[in-house]
Amino acid sequence: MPQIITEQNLRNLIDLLVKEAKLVVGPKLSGSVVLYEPLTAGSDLTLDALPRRSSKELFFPICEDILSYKRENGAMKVNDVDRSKFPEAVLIGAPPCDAGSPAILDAVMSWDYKDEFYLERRRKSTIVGIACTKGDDACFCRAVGLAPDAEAGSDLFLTPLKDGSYACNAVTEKGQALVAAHQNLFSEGAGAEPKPFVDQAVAKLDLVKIKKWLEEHFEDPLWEKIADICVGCGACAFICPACHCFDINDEGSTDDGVRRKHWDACGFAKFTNHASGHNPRDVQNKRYRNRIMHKFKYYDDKFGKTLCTGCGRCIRACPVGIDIAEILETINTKQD
Amino acid sequence: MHAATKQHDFEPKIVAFVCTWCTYAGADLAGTSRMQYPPNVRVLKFPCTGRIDPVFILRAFQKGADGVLVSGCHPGDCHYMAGNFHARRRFAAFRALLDFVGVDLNRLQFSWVSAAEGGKWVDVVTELTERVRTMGPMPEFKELEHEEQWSGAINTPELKEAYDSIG
Amino acid sequence: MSRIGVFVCHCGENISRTVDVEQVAKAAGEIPGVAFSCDYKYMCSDPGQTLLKKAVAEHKLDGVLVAACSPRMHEKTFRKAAEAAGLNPYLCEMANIREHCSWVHEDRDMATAKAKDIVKLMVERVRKGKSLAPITVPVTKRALVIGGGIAGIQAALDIADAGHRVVLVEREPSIGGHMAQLSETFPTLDCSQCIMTPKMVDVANHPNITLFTYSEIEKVDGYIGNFQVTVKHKARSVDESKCTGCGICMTKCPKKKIPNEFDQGHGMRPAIYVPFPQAVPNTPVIDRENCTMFQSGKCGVCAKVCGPGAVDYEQKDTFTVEDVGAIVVATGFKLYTIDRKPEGSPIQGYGEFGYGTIPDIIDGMTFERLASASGPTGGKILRPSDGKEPKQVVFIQCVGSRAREKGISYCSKVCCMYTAKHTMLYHHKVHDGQAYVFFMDARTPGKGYDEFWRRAVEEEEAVYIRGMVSRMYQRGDKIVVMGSDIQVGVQVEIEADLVVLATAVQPQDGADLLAQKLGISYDKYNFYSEAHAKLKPVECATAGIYLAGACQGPKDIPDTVSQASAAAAKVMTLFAKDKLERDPVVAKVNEKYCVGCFACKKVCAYGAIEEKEIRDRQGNLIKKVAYVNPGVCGGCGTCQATCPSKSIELDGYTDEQIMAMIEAL
Amino acid sequence: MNAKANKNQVTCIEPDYYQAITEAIRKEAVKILKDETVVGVVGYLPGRRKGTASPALVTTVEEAEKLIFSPACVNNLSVYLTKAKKGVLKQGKVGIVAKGCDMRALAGLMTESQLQREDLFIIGVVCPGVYGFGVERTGTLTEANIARKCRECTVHMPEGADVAAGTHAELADLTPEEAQEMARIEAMPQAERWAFWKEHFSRCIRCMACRQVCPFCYCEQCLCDKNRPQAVESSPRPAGNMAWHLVRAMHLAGRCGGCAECERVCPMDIPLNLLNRRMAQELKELYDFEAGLTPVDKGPLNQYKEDDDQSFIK
Repeated sequence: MPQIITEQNLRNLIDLLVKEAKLVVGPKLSGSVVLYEPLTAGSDLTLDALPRRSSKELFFPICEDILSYKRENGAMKVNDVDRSKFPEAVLIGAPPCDAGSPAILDAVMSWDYKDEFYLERRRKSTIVGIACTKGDDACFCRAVGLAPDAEAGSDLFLTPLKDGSYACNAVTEKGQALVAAHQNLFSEGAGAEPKPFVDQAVAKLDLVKIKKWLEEHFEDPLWEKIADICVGCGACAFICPACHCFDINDEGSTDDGVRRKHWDACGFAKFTNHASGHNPRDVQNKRYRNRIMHKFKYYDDKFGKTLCTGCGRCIRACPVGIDIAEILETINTKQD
Repeated sequence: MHAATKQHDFEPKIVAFVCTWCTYAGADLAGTSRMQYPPNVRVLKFPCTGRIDPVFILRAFQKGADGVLVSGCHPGDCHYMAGNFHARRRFAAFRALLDFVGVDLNRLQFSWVSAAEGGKWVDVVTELTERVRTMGPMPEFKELEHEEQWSGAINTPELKEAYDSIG
Repeated sequence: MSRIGVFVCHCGENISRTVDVEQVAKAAGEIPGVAFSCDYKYMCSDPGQTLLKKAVAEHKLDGVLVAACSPRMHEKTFRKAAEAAGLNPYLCEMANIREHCSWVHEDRDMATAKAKDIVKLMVERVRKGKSLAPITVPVTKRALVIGGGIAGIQAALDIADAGHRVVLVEREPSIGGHMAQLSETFPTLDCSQCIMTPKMVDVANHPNITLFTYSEIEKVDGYIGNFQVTVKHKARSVDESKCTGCGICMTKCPKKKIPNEFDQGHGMRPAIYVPFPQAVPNTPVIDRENCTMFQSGKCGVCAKVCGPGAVDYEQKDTFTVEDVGAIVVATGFKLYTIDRKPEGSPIQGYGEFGYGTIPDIIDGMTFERLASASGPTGGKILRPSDGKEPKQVVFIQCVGSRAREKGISYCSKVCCMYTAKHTMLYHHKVHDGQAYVFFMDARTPGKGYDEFWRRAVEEEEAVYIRGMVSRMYQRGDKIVVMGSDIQVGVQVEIEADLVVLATAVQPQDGADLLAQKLGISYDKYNFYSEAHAKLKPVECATAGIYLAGACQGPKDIPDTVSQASAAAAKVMTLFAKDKLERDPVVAKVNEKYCVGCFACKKVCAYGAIEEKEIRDRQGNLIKKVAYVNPGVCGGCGTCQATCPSKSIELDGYTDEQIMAMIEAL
Repeated sequence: MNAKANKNQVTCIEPDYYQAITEAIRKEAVKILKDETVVGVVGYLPGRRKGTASPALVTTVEEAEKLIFSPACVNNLSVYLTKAKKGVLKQGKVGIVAKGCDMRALAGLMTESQLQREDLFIIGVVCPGVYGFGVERTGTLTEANIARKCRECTVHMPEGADVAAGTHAELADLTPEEAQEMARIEAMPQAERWAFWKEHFSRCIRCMACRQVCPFCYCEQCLCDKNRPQAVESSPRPAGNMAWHLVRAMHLAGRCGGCAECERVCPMDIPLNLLNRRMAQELKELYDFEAGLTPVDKGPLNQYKEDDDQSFIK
């Protein structure tokens, strides 16, 4: 029997979680844009627009300190950040294209090197996903194998119903625990009919075929044709739910400073710049090629997953109108 | 009789970017003339005000300056002919920018102090120091230094404390 | 990790009275990167310096900071000591804890705290400092002097006498300039030509001087010690190597009635001529615009009569490139023309004075020619219109000068004196004549000058009227001069036979164009600007170029000669060494990152920045970048503050040093 | 409300106008490619999504016939001549489609020795305006969907271009929203202004889109990418963000042509053009400098006058 939660109770749930001193993060109007930000009350929750940035930053902050250092009496004193103090968090109101990203990223973050910063935050968070009834011509989650009602990554999954309430499915134990702890806010019942989903402009892609083409076309005129206009900013990567590259920088002086980890993007010219001055990805189309290769080939090679959720953010934000869905469609229709 | 040294609650940090030919020499003259002024100022010597990049001023505020003084040769007296003229335009523009983003320009003083104007050096430094003293510490840039984007913030009180103990 | 030594000086009690030097030294020792610190009574003393040298060796120091007095006092001392200890002198700095701390603060705690901070900042500066090597620039010991008036002649002779080669370039056919035109000179009334022409001959005969007359500067490249100057030799139409100066061509030339410029148009000369009999060189030129041969192709008399066959109608302008190490600019002045507004000039004319329309209103230089024994009248004062001896002569001072409403606000400096001289010359030659002078002030600073002026007034009977002339017009054969006597407060009207205007001294025509070629600056009147009004009055801001004479501002002969000798002395100083050594605080370009926007070039006051092409091995142009000529760079660093990508950096004041200091605040 | 709605319907630019420009651009592009005046033309091609367009370098006649101009042609294409497509200029003359605001950038780049006029064939567009961000991208341009910068455009006519496509057409009497916003910010108490910008800058993620689309950010090594010394922290924290945006505004002062691309591309909606505009306004007031359509000898911060204002200096 599915659980039902009314919109009001959903907001009440947030209020309660905040009172429990949990970090509750959800879509919130921040200035003129909707962003995932800490909610201070249920009333902050804004579900009518896809946030500009993805929810990955809950696990993979834009910028975080790793350690600090100071030279004292000739010896360098290093202090690691105590990760055990990371807060318990609940991500609430993330559509499948955001909620699904940890399910993809967990693989790389716990591979040969375990990124304890990411993993500790992951362990301490519960994801409340929500089926997506919005969408525009940039959306293409179905094309990459996801769907507006995909539950991957969510601990608890909400489906908006026509009467404004939500059908809830506790996907994982964390989700069950969240419901169990606040059982009074949920009711049992069939509920109303679900809200319909929006049609998407991009047809389902044959990701196997695309990967095969990529394998065989590291060198191809297509790259120059589609990617020479890329101006090399990091907008696509930074707002992407799946991009996870970061840089580490020491800030301060050689004697006193902080080591910080922050987002990086393969579109930047300096991304692969070697200390020698040599840059293997010396022109922009090579950098853009890497973006596509990483998402649809390399990541699949290593982890059997596609590094894209089809949220369409990069399409909407690209300063020069590069459309990843269009590129995938082009590759999809190639014969050789 | 020495005047009793005044004790203040707040000792502002004043940074002065000066050219070596005029203002630095003017400050030397204040010294050789045994004039007295508040000890809050820290002088950084440049060949010419033309060398002073607005970034330095920004950086000084970020690193804790409560007031910044930029001082060089009077127009026409530049040892390098025109460095101060270029600096004058650069800083006129930079002031407008700082004002537009909400920085109180009372914390940023520009002056021409020649090698003969030890007295003017004392006046300029004293006035800026006392003005900034009444204004109190400059919070804006210092606060920014400690702020994080929410996702990178370690915002539980215990952790904050733990973190501060590191700092 | 650096190993810096910090030496804190007590300066007797000058520092230690207010600053706890022991504490400062102790705190310095705790700064990361400081390997040694101590305090000492007198760091600048011999034992102090020895202490420093010993510490460098014992503690293997790679940088030194002396916390003591102002670096303006002892930086050189300690850098020398550091160098003696084997360190690069630029890795030695001073923290000023005396002038900037102990002497200006009374509170011991606060002064000590400040001293510690100053030391901390300066340690960062030393730590991020780089070894710098002095820059040497080779010097071509050959000078160029532009202008062959008394200034240029004096400078050329002085330099040549010192044993250096000199190229003297004069645009007229003869050297001599304005001084050769003068009759007698104040305040001694000695004959100008008598003292001038021997010097001209000296120039011609000097083994170290190459004289180019009838020549102009076409182009100037290079920089101090290494200029390449292209000189244009205008076609003289007479082969200088063949001409013996016999003068037969001039006597036989059928075209003889051309107004002679040297006599201000009041004497006549032929189409092939030397400007005046004592001209140097004594080689004629053909004035092609007035020569029948050039205008109609028929004549050729001069060629026929010339024994050595020196006349060459086919001669063309030629160019030579002269390598010189220093340039003296001595282009002199011209007199203000008052009857019309010079084209494009903000300076207004004096149409109301009738100069140019009334023939008997002349300027001071014309009067000089009338009074000169070699002039068109043979030294008799005769007026131009009818050759009569004028019995009433009105002299008007400050015509153009000090007349802000006319566009010139400066004083021409020589007019008061030469007008007094004119009245005397007139009185000596026309005993029954009366001279009147309209003047605003009489400015007579100079040895014997005021005495001279008083003599004109008191002994030579010149009537001085303080006031301005408002209008002049012809009435019969008289010129009515209407003016006011402000001392008495009445209007004055004088019927004059001749009026002499002391018109303003202005830079020569084309002074601005020459300045642009040389890369030197000039004021709004086109007078050349000296590097410093008081302390560098003969240097230009552009290194290696010096000024002499009236091109820098109105001057009389003694001042001009002084300045010329001073400029020559500057050139000799430069030539005293084979190589120029200079402070290595100069800008350098990071060619990898320079994108060639040339903002640096636009703000460089020294013209030290050039455009340099970067090519690949095949010779294809990759990009253009900025290049700083270290011989020319003044070291102000304005370029670096201007460069958006910081691809240009001033050694000794690098961003890394400054940022580290700010970080240490 | 009604009156405003009506006004929007009255003052609008119909797709026909853009179609005419499109035809003119295609004709010209084909011509200069055919007669080999240029090696390529930088213009716009339609995007997959309705009401979008993308920059493109076309080198063949077939491609040139697909070029378009529509209100979706928002990009300032001059950025390609200093960055990604810099190499093309080495092969020969390049054609470029330029709106008035883009032409100011071209002029500025010529001032800064980055471009030579003779290397360019400028197809100027008599541009009535382009779409703003996050608006409805229908065929018609109205007050409701026009970009903020276009409301106060003074360079509808691309004077100095080799050819001009289009006739004079512009939306009349638009509310100068940016000027109003400027006035609002300037009227704020100082602390409020600080809060305003702090909030905006804190949101910055340092994706550098503002830098990358700017025609004037052509440095090969950006000051803020340098770490020895680190003048601007590279980490996307509020401190470094503030420093970055101030440095950016300062570096563009006296150079910015006002295309407002930085603001358009900012994924965090930071009103960056206000900073550029403030600097432009100051330089106009102090030194009577305005970015124009023709190159100048020196920008306002690369020159001086002896009698420049110094009322702020003691």
